[in-house]
Amino acid sequence: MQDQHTSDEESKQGGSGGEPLPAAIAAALGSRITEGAVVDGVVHITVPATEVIEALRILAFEMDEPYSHLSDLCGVDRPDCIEVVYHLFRPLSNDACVVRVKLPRTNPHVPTATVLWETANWAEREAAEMYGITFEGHPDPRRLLLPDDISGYPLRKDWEYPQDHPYLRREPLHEEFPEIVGRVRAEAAPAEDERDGNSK
Amino acid sequence: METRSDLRTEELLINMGPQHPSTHGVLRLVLTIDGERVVQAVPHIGYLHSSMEKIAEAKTYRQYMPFADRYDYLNAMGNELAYVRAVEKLCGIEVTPRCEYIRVIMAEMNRIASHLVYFGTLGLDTGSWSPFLYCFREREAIIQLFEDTSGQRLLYHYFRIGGLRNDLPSHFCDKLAEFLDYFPARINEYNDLLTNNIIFQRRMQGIGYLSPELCRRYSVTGPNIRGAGIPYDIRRVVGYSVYPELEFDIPTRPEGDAYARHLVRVEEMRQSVRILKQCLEKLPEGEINVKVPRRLKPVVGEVYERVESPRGELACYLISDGSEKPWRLHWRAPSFYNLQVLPELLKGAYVADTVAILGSIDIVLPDVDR
Amino acid sequence: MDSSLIFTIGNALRTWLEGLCRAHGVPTLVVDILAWGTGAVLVVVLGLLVALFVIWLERKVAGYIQTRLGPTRVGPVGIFQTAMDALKILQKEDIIPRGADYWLHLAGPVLYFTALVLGFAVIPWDVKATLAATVDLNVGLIYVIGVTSVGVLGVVMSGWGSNNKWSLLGAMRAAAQIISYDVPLLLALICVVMVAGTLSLTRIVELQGSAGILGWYVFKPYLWLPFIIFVICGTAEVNRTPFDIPEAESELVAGFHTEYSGMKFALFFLTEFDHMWFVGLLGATLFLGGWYSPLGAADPIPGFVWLMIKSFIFVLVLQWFRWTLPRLRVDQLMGLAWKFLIPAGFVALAIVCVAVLFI
Amino acid sequence: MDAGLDMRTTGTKSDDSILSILRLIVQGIVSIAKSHWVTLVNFWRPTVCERYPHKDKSLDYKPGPGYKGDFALITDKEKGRLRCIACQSCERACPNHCIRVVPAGKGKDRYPAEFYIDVGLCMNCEICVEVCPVDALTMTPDYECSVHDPRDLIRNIKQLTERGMEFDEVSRVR
Repeated sequence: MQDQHTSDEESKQGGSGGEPLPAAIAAALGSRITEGAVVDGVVHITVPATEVIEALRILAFEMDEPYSHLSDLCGVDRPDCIEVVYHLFRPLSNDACVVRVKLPRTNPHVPTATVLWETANWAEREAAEMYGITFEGHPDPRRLLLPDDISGYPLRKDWEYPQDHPYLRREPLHEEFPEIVGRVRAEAAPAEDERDGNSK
Repeated sequence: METRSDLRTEELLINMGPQHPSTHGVLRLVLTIDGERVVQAVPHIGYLHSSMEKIAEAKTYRQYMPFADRYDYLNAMGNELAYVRAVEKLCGIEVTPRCEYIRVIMAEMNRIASHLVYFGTLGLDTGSWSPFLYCFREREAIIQLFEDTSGQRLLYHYFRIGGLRNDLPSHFCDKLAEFLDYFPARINEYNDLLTNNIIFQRRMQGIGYLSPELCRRYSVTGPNIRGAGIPYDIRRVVGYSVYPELEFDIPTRPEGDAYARHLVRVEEMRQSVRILKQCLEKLPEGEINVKVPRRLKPVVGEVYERVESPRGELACYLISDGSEKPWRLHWRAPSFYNLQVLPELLKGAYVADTVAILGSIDIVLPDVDR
Repeated sequence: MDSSLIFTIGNALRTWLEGLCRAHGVPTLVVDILAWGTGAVLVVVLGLLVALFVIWLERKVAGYIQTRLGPTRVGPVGIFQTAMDALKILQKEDIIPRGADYWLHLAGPVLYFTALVLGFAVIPWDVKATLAATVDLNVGLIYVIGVTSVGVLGVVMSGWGSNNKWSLLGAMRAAAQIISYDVPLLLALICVVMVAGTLSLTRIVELQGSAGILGWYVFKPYLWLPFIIFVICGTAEVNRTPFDIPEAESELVAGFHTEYSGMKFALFFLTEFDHMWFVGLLGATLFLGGWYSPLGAADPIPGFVWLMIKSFIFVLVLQWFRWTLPRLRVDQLMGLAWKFLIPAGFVALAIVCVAVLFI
Repeated sequence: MDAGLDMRTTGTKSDDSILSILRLIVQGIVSIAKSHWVTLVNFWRPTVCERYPHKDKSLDYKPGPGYKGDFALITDKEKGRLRCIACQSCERACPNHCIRVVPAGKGKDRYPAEFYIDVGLCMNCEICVEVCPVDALTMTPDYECSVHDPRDLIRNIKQLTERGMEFDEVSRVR
């Protein structure tokens, strides 16, 4: 449990969140790890964007007990950065290793993991359209889920709902509903004030 | 020979879906076919995208519960299980043993129901209509029990954080035991009808070969990977809830073809029956709910909670920033990753095999698109 | 020999008309044309009515096999459901896709329907079916095969003319399938011809029926194999599950009739079910003693009724196949025809040769 | 595993010996005959369908108590008024924002002047029923609530009260 907010990070790194990394991982990845801890038996490591493929390759293929199952890949919008999170597992076991890459909010770039797992193909396409992350070297960098003409990156916290987009417009009935209610509410204006007073 | 190579026949580009009877929803496959053979298949998804992950950011942990049902509608109880376990782990809530057992009963019943739908639709895909109706007849018994318990037939919202909506209705155990008694015989019957039928066998064998290496590269999970001979089952690997206390086998088949995956699912239904029987025996008495604060504010942190859905490894990645609403919720949807391997399986298959292979990897489109 | 009332009346009518013509110096050809025309219209109407009934039966059988109810609303046990459906479908807009070949698109269902209806001409409905609906051709069997095989041209035309890739695929499949399955079907029919020594369908029936039920060809052990081949190939000829790959709704949406609506679709639909009945009629004629009752000649029930009963046994069996079996794949379908049925046909031919020589 | 699963003798590789072909034919005939037996057995089994609006099989089917059907507001029969105190907990708790309560009166006499539930938007999660502090709102086993105009799906206080007259307590699973 680390790197929630910039302010928390330093305190977490000191070890309040967990135990130190297992020796095997520390030895294998060496200086590539910028942060690392074990929380509830789950290894959390953070690596720089340039090193991530090498780190994943070592974790997945070169260790004695490799973390070769890429369970999931997703983006996370942290307050200070965009993160790409790789959830690795040892095959047939519950040993997990969570690899993170922190990227700047403007123009985030990270090399693609499709060279190691084709799993990452769609997951990266999803992360790319949802967070605006560019996965360098991705074999098929098209949109995956969203319509082609949508603007912005929906899963970023600062994304604004495009009210005028034809797919996203609210149904007329649901527009009508607040209207009816608003009219009745205006008639019973005193009670409205009452409610406001109560809820505060 | 030279003239033969000079002869060029044109490949046909053909759109399968999104309106097609057997793409299991609104999947669109762009097939390049040479005669009846598929040269290349490109799946296009997103027609059912329902922004489940964005919705989570605007809802409290309790309010999001009913949404968890909704994206994999054939496995609503299993999704609730994943979500509720993730939230409880984040909040440090321990639920009562009776609650755990009831949850497992529900999840396993839903697994049977889901596999029955799979069985029936695979029958439809291969041109056999009757299994579909028979499977829905059996499923109806399960759905009726769900309705009596949770008040809904498909999207239950039965699990609550720290417990359940209500205890089991009084007739539940008897009805379930009755169902478990006759159901295995019905499975045999449907095997006679479809699984052991020589036409079905010859159609399913040797198509859609999924090797263990391919499974690793594409993170294929669930019955698909077990059909390739790898006993990867989160119920056993993680041993969540009360599964360690229950006896069951993980059925695997070495062949890796569509038929092997089919056999694994059929056997899984039997194993679920076994689990349910044990659960009914062991079901403890007592409370079902523990006390949970009205305003649920988990500590800052994150969990990645995996459960075994009928389609494979279902995980709920939940990040909390200490407020009432999740900071980020991500579903590791099994169908999403299982579908990705489809182009590999379709290479060189017949057009007729396309639907059979698609049926045999058992996807649910809302689960793919979320 | 029993002869049903209708035919007696028909004969009487015809005699009267002929007399009338002679009296007024009109050539009797007019009577012939009139009789043929009436008969042809009667057969087409009968075919359509039976098709409606077969569709209803199919839905009912499917319903009960699948523990459903089938149609229940219109009329007792839903018997008028298909009639209402037919009325409804006639009102539907006739949609011709953009880029479709208008004439091919139009001619496809018409040819498909016509080819089948022509086949009915030689079916012997009853003894002395002298209403000219039945032509006692001396090459009846050859005529049946030749005429009904033209139907596949209609399928190919509609598949090509629809400007739809699914339709095209379905049409190609249909062509390949029907050509393949005609071969073993012919082999099976040749066996019957060898035993009977004639190609006339009426004669084949007469040869079977005179000795009662045991004279039927289906009870002759050396004709069992041809009978099985006939049933399998007959199913394939009418494009029904397990051989319904030309339309294969889970693969090709609806195959060659994907782009059809309204009347044209109704033509396809009715023809398909009529075809099923036609196979039943042919099977009853060739193997089940045609219009003869199992008791032999001394039976008061009209032969026509017996023929209907026998043909509907075939229809029910085909429906039972459909609601039980999964569909074959294209290569398996071809494999079954060329690797199993055709060799089996030759084996059957050899057996029948020996049987005809020595028994 | 069971015997059914092991019936995989017909491999995908073609084996061209006469014996194996004969075995395949026999196996095929047996399996197809078995399939037909299953459909034949099911032909005689009782049908599961009901002619729904015609209630000729199960008269007036009512789902069990606790079914999440249409909504009702419970009237306190002793006091002769709605239990609802218009606290708007349900409005705040609803994930889909499909409830609107217009309160009237002050203090102890607070009552809902209007109570709208857009059933078309509702996803039957029952959170509103659970958060109600006075158990005033309930979901009933009423499932036949289709209308011709989607606007009619917005329930108002009159409809809700009327339906609630049948209920003394919140409908729960027993």
